[in-house]
Amino acid sequence: MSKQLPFAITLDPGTSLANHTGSWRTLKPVYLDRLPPCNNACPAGENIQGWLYHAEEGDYKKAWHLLMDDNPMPAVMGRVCYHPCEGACNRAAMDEPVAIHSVERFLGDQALKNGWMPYFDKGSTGKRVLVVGAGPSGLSAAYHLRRLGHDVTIREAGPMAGGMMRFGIPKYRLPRDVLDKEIQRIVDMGVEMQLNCKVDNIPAAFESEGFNAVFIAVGAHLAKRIDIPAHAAGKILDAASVLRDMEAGAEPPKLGRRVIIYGGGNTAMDAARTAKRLGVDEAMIVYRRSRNEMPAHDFEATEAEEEGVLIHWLRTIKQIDETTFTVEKMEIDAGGRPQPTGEFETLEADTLILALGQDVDTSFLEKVPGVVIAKDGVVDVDARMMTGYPGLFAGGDMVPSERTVTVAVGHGKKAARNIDGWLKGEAYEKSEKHQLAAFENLNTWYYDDAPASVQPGLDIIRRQTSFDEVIGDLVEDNALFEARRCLSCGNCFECDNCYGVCPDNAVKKLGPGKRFEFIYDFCKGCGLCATECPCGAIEMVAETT
Amino acid sequence: MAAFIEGKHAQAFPSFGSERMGAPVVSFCRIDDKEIRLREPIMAPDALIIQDTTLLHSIDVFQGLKEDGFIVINSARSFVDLGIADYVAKFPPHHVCHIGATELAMKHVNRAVPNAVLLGAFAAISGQLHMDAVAKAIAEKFPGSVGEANIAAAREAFDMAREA
Amino acid sequence: MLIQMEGSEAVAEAVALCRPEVVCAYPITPQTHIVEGVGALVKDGRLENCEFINVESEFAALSVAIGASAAGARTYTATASQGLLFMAEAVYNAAGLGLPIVMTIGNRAIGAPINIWNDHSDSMSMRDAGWIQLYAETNQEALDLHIQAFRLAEELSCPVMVCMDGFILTHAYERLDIPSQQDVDAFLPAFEPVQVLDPDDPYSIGAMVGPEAFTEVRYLANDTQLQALKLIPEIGSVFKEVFGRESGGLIHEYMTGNAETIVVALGSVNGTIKEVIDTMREDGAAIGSVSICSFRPFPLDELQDALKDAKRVVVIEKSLAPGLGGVVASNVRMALRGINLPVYTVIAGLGGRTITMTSLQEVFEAAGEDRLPDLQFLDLDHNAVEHEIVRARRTRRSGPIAENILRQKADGRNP
Amino acid sequence: MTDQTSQPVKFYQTGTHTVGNRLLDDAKRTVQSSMDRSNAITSGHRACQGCGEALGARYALDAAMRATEGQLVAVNATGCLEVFTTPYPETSWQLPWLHSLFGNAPAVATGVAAALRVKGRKDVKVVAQGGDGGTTDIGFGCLSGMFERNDDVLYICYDNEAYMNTGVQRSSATPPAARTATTQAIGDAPGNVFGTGKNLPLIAMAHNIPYVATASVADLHDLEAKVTKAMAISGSRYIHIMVPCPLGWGSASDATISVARLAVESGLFPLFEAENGTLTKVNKIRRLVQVEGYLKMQKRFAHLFAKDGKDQDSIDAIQAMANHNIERFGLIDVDTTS
Repeated sequence: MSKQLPFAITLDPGTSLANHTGSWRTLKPVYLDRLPPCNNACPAGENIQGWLYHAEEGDYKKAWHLLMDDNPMPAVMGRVCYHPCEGACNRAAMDEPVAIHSVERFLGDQALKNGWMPYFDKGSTGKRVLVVGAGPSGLSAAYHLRRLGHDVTIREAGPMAGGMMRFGIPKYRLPRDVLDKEIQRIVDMGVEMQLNCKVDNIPAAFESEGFNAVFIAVGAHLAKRIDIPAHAAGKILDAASVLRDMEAGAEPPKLGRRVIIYGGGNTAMDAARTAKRLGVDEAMIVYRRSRNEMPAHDFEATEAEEEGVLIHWLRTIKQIDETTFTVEKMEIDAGGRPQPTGEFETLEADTLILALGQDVDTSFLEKVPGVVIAKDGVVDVDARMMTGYPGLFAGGDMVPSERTVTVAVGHGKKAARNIDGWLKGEAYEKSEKHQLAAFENLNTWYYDDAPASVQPGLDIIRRQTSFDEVIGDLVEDNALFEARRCLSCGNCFECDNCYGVCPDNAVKKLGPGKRFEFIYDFCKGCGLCATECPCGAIEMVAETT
Repeated sequence: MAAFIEGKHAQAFPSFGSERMGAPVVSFCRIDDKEIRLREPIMAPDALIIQDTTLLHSIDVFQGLKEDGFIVINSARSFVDLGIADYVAKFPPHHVCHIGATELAMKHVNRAVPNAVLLGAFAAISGQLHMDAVAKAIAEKFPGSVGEANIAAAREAFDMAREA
Repeated sequence: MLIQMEGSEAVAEAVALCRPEVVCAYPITPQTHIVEGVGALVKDGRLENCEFINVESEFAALSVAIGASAAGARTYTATASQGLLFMAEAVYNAAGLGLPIVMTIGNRAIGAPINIWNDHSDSMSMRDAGWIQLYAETNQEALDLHIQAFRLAEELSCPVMVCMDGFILTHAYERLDIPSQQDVDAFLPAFEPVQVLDPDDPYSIGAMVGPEAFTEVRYLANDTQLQALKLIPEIGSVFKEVFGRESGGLIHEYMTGNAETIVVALGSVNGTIKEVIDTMREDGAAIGSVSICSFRPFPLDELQDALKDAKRVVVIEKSLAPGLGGVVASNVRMALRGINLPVYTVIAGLGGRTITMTSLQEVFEAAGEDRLPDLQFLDLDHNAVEHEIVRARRTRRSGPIAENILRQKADGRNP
Repeated sequence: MTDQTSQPVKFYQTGTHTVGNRLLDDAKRTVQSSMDRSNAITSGHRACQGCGEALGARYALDAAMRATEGQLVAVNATGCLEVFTTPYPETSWQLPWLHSLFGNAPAVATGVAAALRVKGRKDVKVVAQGGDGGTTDIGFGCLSGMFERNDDVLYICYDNEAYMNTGVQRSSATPPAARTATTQAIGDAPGNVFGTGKNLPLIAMAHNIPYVATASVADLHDLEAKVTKAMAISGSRYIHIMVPCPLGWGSASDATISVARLAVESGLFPLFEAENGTLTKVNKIRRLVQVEGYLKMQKRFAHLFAKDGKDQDSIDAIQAMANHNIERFGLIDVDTTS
């Protein structure tokens, strides 16, 4: 107090800081990170909200590196993943989900364009791991194991790496140069890739070759067959082979003028669209259920139809006579199963392509002690993804799970972490999941309404007649726009709302990237910060008395 | 002010009121050679200046006036016409005068402001003030042409009153 | 410089010589000529560097003054009567905040009945607001007190009211000595506020003070007044050094040596009282008078010294504390605590009632013979009040007293 | 790497609704988001939990401090803001601050401004502030005088629609049907009367002063923009800020901003600007809501939703007030394509 100032009526500035109003509080705000629904839904365990956060700032490199912590092939993933993340996205309740896959693809392409390499320690732990199969799961496992410092060898029975990414997914969905580059980047990290190298003897890999662990991910390549009465069958092919021949065959398969594809999964869609591109006049899909029940993603059916594929819903093929196919109309019963109606019609086609699913070839595991084959032909693994044979891990399509590239990549990561733990003689402890950030946790007032940016599509004619990529690139502006549509559910994105709305100035701003902290000396516990937090990253908890 | 200019003490004050323009008012003035401490209104004046003859018949304007006092009345009419010839006769002859001050003011100043004119007449009959002091006071109070016109009017009144 | 001038105008000149920086004006008779005068001086450029603000009420006038003073400006305003009451809240506030505002009161009665003429009811109502109250006996003193008031206010960080009788002084033309700017500048240093609103040194003025410190704040307000008791005579003597005349101080004594009867009064009535005393002294009466210049702080000791040897005290005062009697008289009795002297209260001059030498002489003579009641109303029309008292007792709906008395008095004149 | 300052992409994640936006250029962020905001009212003040006035006053004064580079003096009417910030021996103010009386803040501010002018401190600006009681009722005369003289003061009214400091009594800013301590929710016409109202911003406009605006704690960007604009103008300026009072309104302490938002989004509290007496800008309603949602958040209107029957007439009458505002100020674009 300046001595000459009038007593009591005149006070020095800011002296109320001596009055700690925090004692008024019965509820206390705490910052927390909730699990964003996209992250929760990602089979590869990506921290989507996390990398979008960096992408929002235009720091694509940082975003890509964070993405690479979980997924070694963003450019591929952005193209082929069926993005369950977007199905879970809270933004859907406001307008449309964030087009996460587009941004992921953009980031992946940026990395390829600029030659970014993931961070990893080039040193070695001295442990050697054999990865059997160069599909998404195997490549993912190899990548993660290499980052963990282990020496990795991949043995692939086929002539090219990529597995189903190459042999099951058409070029128009995944250009091969993109695939090749992302695989090459893994190889460039020091992973040894041995092609045309089939592994028959697992125990020998441990015992005679000295591998410390083995991860098998050979996929499911045996096409399922079905018996159809045929007087004189025409040409019958399986979809997996057709798609494989597109890659590895000497020339494209000959399909004739009219083709029926039998099945309702994504492979059926791929086969039909491939057939269309190969020049058939008519590509027809016959599927025994309706659109609602089909396993294919809706957009695949939509794009197929846009390209001229004719889909016969609720039909089963009852008989084949040369080029005449007798089909029976079906209807869906109360239990959701197709039931015959006794009504028939006929279709004309030169070729039938079966797209009824694939089985795993487990023959090479039959003599490995402890390995158990489940009744649907897949390999049993424990929570660590280890088979009954110590040190032998398995993943991808050959273990029980959904068969997608993303799931496979996730298996690779999970297996790699568990293998690492196993090699170190300690169990890998998965960090506990945060509570889910639900839509109700958000204060959506603060977000602007904006539609999903639509990826520029190639025009429909080009799509039909070439294998150019169907979905165009996002230009940077669009990618940024899309990234910024992210609500950052459950995770502070430093919007300063808590800092701003506190009537008691009881929030300390720590600076860019450092978030905030509460000054509990002054916080009266009104809860404004929590209510006005757009993303639900503040929770009010009762004070203990 | 004229008295002040002559080095005397003077005290002038109105009979205070919330009067509007044109309403009858009374003002007082004391002139002395020493400081004037007294603050009571003047109840027994030595001199009386009547600005408006209509008051002659509504109130006793002459109340308290000393027997050898002075009277100046703003009127061109004679004391007889005014009906106060008998009363005025009681005073020494040179102590009373009537003068058409408003008319004089109209002539010189072109406004019905008889005050300066009456002051000129008062100076003439009372001998209390010199006309030069009156003129100087008027000039100070009303600088410029207004003052000059008033001074001319007062001088004419002074001359008229002295001759009367 | 000697000049014949109206009191209000002279005060305006004096205020202007003090170089006020903010002056707020709101019209109320009889102070209006003062702010008109200051306004004209600002307008014609004679008073430079001054903001003259026409406000919408007395409450606003003093409020503007509060803001201006708190921001470090030498600030002046003037008011009277109802205006003072309308700003009452701000009057206390200015003192509470320790803001050295100088305000002229052109003393006037308070209604109802509405009355624009002089008495001291207005300033007396604010006697305990924490302001210093100085009462001018003459226009010369009024003029001088304003110059002293700024110095006093600013030295003590306490507002000062200079009270001058409405009309009697404000509207009287008299010979006055207007000091030179040079002398006033020499006497009155530049305003150095103890607290000022300044972004470079920001503090909060006007905090809420609870029971834990309010008594102390009030004690200090009283202490300021006690300091003023010392400072007022000091400033008066410095003033005499610079300007060569006695003005201000706590009290003025007149013929009190060997006086048996001493008359005490505030303001311009002291002039008439002195004339009466001269007359009575000529007749051999042992009478003198004391004019109180500083009513707040009240000069208890000085007054006691002046009065203690008399046989009686007559307080002539222009304010009434209904139910008690005299305001000034009560304070005078306080000065005489422990001394057994009769103090007669004579209420005089209410609402502009003429105080004549004759009436004063009558009461002084009666006092000299100790024939005065404790409380007397000078020149009271006993018939009128008694008539009204009787009538009011008789009739429930007796109507407004003021109008009744006027009617009754008119009837009395023209029966 | 792109240059963030020059890229044209809109900020759809948060728009400009949040306090801060790390993606925005520093100069375009709110004052409140900055680490070096002045905190004109600092911590330790004794406002209730969730006090809208504490928030609104800091918003406004921090913005004014930024606009004047700290060369600011504040004058405060008696009221909650004054009481909770300056109980001896502590003050929360960090700028020169003066409190005189309940009804004289505009006049005191006039005096401060006059003193600063005469002292040659043209760089120092004056803000006067008061609650709705101090502004629309007891201080109204002084305020009108200040306007009429066009004194160089920004007057800010923090309107919480009643005398909260003294225990929630009705003021001329109290809305119809609202329960206060002096308009009890009893009898045939519970709560405040349906009077003709007293719209001080419009009254201020009638003085033709250079700048009049309304603002809300629910829209910080708008509030700061208005204060900043006001500080760049000389003469009398008036900003009327709605600041919900959890105590007086019976709203949850964490609902201060959301209830203020509903007042705006329902049309009950239109946000606009006027210059020299002419309406120049109106904030369009972003997501129109009915008044019922707003009323329901507040216990002062609870009697309108009593168990034994809803007072639909009163609700309709209040809705009509909102509709009138919407029409009068054009709060909704006829063509709402976005």
